Amino acid sequence: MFEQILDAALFDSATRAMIPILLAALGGMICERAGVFQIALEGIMLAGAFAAVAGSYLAISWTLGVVFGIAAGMLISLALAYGTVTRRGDPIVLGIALNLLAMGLTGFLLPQLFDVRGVFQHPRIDGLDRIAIPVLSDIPWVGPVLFDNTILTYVALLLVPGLWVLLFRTAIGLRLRGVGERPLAAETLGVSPTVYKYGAVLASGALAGLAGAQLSLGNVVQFAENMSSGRGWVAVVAVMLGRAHPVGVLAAAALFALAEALGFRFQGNGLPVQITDALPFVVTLLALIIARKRFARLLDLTTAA
Amino acid sequence: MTFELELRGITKRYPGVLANDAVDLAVRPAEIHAIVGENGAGKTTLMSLLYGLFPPDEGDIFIRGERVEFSSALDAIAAGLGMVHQSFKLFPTLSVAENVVFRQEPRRRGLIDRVAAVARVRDLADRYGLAVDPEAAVEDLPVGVLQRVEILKALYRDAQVLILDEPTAVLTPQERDQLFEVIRRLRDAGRTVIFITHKLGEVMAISDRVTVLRNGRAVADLVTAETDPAEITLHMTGRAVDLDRRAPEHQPDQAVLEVENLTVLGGHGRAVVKDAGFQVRSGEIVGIAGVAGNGQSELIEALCGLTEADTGAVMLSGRDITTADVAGRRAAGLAYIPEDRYGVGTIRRASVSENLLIGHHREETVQRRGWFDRGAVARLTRRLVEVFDIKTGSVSGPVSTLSGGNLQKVVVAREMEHRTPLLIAEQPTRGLDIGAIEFVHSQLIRYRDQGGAVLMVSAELSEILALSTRILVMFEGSIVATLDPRTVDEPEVGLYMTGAHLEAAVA
Amino acid sequence: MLERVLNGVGDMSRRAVRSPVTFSLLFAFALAAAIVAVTGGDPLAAGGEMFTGAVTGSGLRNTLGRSVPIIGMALAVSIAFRSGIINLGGEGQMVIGGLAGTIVAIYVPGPGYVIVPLAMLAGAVVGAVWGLLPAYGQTWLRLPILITSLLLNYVARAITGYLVRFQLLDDAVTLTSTRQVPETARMPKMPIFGGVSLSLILVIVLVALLWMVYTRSVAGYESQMTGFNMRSARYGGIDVEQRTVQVMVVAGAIGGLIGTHLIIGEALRFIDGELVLAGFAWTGLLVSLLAVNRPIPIFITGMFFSALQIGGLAMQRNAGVSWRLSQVLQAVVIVAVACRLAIRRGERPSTEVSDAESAAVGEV
Amino acid sequence: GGDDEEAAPEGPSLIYVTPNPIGVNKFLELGQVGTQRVAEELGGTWKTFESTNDSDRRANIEAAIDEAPDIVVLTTFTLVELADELSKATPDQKFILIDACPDEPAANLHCGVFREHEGAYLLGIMAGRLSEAKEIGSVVALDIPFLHRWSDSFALGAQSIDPSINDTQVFIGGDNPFSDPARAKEQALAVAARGADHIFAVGAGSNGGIFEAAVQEGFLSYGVDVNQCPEAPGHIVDNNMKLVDVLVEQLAKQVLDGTAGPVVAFGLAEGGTGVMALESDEALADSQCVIADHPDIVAEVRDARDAIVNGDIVVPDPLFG
Ligand SMILES: Nc1ncnc2c1ncn2[C@@H]1O[C@H](COP(=O)(O)OP(=O)(O)OP(=O)(O)O)[C@@H](O)[C@H]1O
Ligand SMILES: Nc1ncnc2c1ncn2[C@@H]1O[C@H](COP(=O)(O)OP(=O)(O)OP(=O)(O)O)[C@@H](O)[C@H]1O
Ligand SMILES: [Mg+2]
Ligand SMILES: [Mg+2]
Repeated sequence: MFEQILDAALFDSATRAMIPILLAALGGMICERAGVFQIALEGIMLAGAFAAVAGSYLAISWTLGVVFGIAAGMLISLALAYGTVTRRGDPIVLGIALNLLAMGLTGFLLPQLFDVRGVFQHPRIDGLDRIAIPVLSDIPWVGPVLFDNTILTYVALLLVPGLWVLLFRTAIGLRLRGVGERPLAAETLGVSPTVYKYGAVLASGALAGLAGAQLSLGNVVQFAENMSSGRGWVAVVAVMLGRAHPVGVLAAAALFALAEALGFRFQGNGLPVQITDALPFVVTLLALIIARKRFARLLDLTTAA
Repeated sequence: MTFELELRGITKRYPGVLANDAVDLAVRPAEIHAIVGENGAGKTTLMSLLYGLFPPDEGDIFIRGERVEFSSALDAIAAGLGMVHQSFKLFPTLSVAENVVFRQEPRRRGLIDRVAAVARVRDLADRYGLAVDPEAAVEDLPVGVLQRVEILKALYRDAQVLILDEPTAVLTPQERDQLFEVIRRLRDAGRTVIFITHKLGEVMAISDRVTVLRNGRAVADLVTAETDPAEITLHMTGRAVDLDRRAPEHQPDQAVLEVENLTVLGGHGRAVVKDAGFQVRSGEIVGIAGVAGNGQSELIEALCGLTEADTGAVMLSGRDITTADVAGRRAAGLAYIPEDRYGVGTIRRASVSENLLIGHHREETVQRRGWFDRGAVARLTRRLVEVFDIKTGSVSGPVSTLSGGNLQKVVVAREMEHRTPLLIAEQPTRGLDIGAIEFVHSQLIRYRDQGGAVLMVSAELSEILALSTRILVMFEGSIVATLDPRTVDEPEVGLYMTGAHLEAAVA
Repeated sequence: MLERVLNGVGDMSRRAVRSPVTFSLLFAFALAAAIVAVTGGDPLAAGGEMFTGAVTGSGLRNTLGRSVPIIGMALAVSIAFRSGIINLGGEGQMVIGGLAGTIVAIYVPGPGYVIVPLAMLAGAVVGAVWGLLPAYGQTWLRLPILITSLLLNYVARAITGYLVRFQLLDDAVTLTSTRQVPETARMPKMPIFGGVSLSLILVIVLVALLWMVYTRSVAGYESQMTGFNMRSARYGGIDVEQRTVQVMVVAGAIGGLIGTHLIIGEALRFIDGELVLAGFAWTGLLVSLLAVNRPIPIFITGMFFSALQIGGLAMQRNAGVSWRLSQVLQAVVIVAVACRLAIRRGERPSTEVSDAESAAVGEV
Repeated sequence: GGDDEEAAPEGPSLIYVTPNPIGVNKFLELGQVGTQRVAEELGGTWKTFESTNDSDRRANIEAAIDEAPDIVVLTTFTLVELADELSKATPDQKFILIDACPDEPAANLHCGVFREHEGAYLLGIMAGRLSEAKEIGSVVALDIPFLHRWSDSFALGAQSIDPSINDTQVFIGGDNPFSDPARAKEQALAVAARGADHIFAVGAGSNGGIFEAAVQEGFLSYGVDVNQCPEAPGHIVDNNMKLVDVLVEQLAKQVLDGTAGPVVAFGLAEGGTGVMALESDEALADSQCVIADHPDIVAEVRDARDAIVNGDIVVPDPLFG
């Protein structure tokens, strides 16, 4: 039974499930560090997925698709940034409303632009190719799982150390964290919280847009209504579980994705779908309980409504 | 002559308040310039305008003779100003060095050069005698050190003019003396210091000149050497105030609060209060003196039920309240004026009346079976506002618009109204002006004279000496001395506070 | 110019015109009209259909009917939000409470006047228990309710799905569904506007009750103070933990009530996954936030959103404009209100320091 | 949308009400096609009221009844309760309900149901012949009895060829089972990783993901409702087709004539369900389906169809079996 469950394809599947979540969660992490509560990831991802497919279809090029995905993500996050930073609106209200907006707009535009309902699949849509990295991809087990993937997979994985350096070793990162912790203190030193918060929210939009592009051009090559299907919410949880640390976020996303991929496998072995569906969420809850000592600060953040 | 800094006709209006009214201020190079005034006189506002935090409605600012217009603090920093705010503007989770170099980080290959940052901060600290560990996380540091970090921040930015807003409010005499040392050293190095305070003794001790604000206007510009506290007070208040009042004799009665072997563990598992034991009797004020960060706050929080004690027993009026929660302790007869009136004592987003109700809201007089008697609530708040002369537009308006002094009155009024056997007062007059201090002191004494027991924590040694029947000194979590205020003076208490008696004993 | 025109009007109407809500509505409708026009539709016709579809004939009944879950879920969420608890678990509480109520309605025999209240009670109790889990998670384990309540939604869905699939399945039908609620155990309809569920009265009673509680009770005061500043509340002798638990129990109970109503009053069968489709928990959440957690504004806003949704359907039916546009419209209204956009230019929201900020910076 | 403006007033009027957005389901789209065809053939008018959730459905059906068209066309089981209740409440309004029927339908309610399991069984025969691994599977949107008509019957057909064939069924689930191609793709890959080389895609809007998995892993797949072979030529063997449009059309005309009975069942015999292999040779050749390359299996499938039609083979209905 176990050889049927634990094989390279499982980790392959987990990696694919992880990447969109990871990309979006890294975006959420940047926002969290800048002191903006980002729960529009679900909607941004959906808009990114839609725009990526649209762009790829129009230009028959995944590059443009990815650019479109990023642009759409940034556009929505611009609304979030304006609302929360400039107008000091409630980020929770805005986030949920923008999720709704993305759902409505993509659903509205799909038939308007492509004359199809529900699902848009077309040979013109240029998907992200798998790029096998020479040598590395030949490593048994790890190679095919990690080093034979789409470009956005590599981007996501490289962003983990990249964002770590950015946050903890560069001036920008120091200022960003400062802004997130004490905006007034940063302001008195001439670091504009507005600029940094805008930057963080836009960056999260770009990343969640990329997450959408990976979903609709990488994981599959098509768009389906509401295809983000809760992955953005999972990313929100991953930011918290990973305590807004790049490595923590990676671990949280990986844990969730692995539990999901395992769930698919267990289903094949006869476990009811109702149980395997809940598996990743239960595993996340358990992880929260195990790691609970670390959440005292988080609790303060999330209960100051 | 060219002034280092000159303000002309500065006016700033808030809705309904003229915070600064055509204020002129001239500060000479390499002088220590004190600014004094009652609460709400407009000191903080004036400094904020000077520092570019917001623009004045009218008036001009000149630096070394040149007219400047600051659109942000950044411009002020670039013009050589540095400000240590009344409430510190530090990043708790960042290190001292990171706080200091923030936005002017030394870099190497695009990354922050952390070694250089630490080295520079250490260098600077050594030069001006500011003892700090550049690598410590700010959230772990006591206030006195935080202030040094703030000063380092300004110096790191090469501030020619350093503005200190009520810097001594949180310091012990020793720390204050160290600060004065630093300030003099800065002046001798050619820098200018603007120093806001409510304490005239400090004005006399450190400043070269003093400007007095009253109701938003600059009413006097004096040379310190040519004036005296009485004159300054007259300018500030328009009347004479007698501060030098000793507590009248009074005979304490039986014990109200009994604390035995109380130990409190801090976040890191270290004991922050060690084996504390003492009594407070009715009709007495027990003052706790200590350098901030030596366990006074933790002791008080444990007594009030805000944190849990690890071991020990607490009795209130003969009842064991060791395991009771806040509500239980309040019901057993305790009222508490907390040190942090913004974060704990009041609720910013609630109205004045809602704030006055905190802790009274379950009393039979204002509610019945969970439903408020709205008339009774209104009567209660109206009475408190009147008796304590709280200056507020409307009791249903937000409490956040009150000045610091009036905010403190809300807390004092509310807690005294409980008429409990025990009143715990933590830093009851911090940051208040002379008039307000006088008022709070008289209230504490009235409370005592009516047979109440008062446990008071204060960083203000003069206050402790003036009011206390007995003084407990805390050092590193332990009560190291019980002193009689009639037989000690400030320097002596200060010695105990810094643990010097221990060193003496060893030697 | 605008100023002079406005000066003629009374102060009340001037304020109404300048209010961010008015502007947000105008803005959202204008945007929607522009979208309709750009995509080749007739904005006026679409708007007309939307309006008449929401307030006439069966549309009015449906607007009133749908307002029940929207307002109900908004009230549930308002209770939590007022105390500073971000409860995103309304959906789970609704679903699992709804199934409990359904089970009682289907399997407990008895006359309607006993079974209907009993089913509602069962829904409320189980919803409350589901609300308790994240509450205890926060008070015992220090896990933020925000995350746990969200995650528990999925667990609730899985549990109900499993029960319906393997325990309660009606094998006479082709979906994963329970049996139909027997005629006697259904929520009665009132003979007004062609049959509006009795639950509307329940919701109105809840609005009145919560208004009383919020404005004049000790519990309401304590919750609000806790929501404003937890540290001060604790200092004032309020048992914040106990309040958290109570609040989540009440919020969960209302969620369970609404879930039960949706089955025994509307769908009549618990079909796996159907209860979450309409997103009432989310709509309710937005309504509550827009209404700043106050019961009477919640009632009005809830009715409005219900009308928007029902009117959106009519617009799609009769003007050929996708219902998706009504979704866009709702979202834009909320975004605009959340941004507090107002007609008066240059007006900025206050830059008051938040409690958290002042508490943390404080006067250390 | 409709075209009531230009329609001749004497033709019939029809309103088609769906329980879900049409997009996610080809089946719902076919219902609309059928409705439209009837209206246009007879010079009448038609409209579609698209619902998204439970409470929209009632609003839409009631709005349809308010307009009093000649026929209200409803689809899927989801609407069976409402159809029952509202047809009894408005005896003058005629209804068609596709895919389900209440126990005792009112006289004004006419049902049309399919025997989808028959077509799925034929697909199973193809898989039984073609599978080399002797491992097959289905990726199904939801674990609901209705969809087991597809998956269970597919397995049964394959096992009728070789009883040793092993079957795995997985369900897409999640937030959005009918429209989550990414999740469906992973599920299909998980089944393929177990060794399955023939996987039935019963995921409606999620099917695209399963076909992508087929292309990527090289297994063969099967589509539903319409000919989906062109979505992944060379990787889709055949489809379990459901001629909803034909059923709606026939039933509507009968209702208008007054000849409709309470229930019509559409299976292989009536030509209401089927697979591409049963189509004309030209249509099959153009279908881009893999089965077109296997004339021997096509012949076998056609024989099986005949056997089912004349009762030699009885395909049990997983719903009521
Ligand atoms: N942001 C503001 N909005 C409205 N009024 C304000 C604001 N800031 C200050 N004020 C008012 O302006 C006046 C001057 O306040 P300011 O803080 O400058 O006084 P201060 O001299 O620093 O007093 P303190 O001794 O209490 O620190 C006060 O009446 C105060 O209430
Ligand atoms: N949003 C506001 N609206 C009105 N007044 C405000 C506001 N924020 C602050 N103030 C007033 O501005 C002044 C400066 O605020 P700050 O927090 O420094 O208190 P403070 O008066 O200096 O306190 P203290 O007297 O304890 O030193 C206070 O008088 C305060 O009441
Ligand atoms: Mg001040
Ligand atoms: Mg002050």
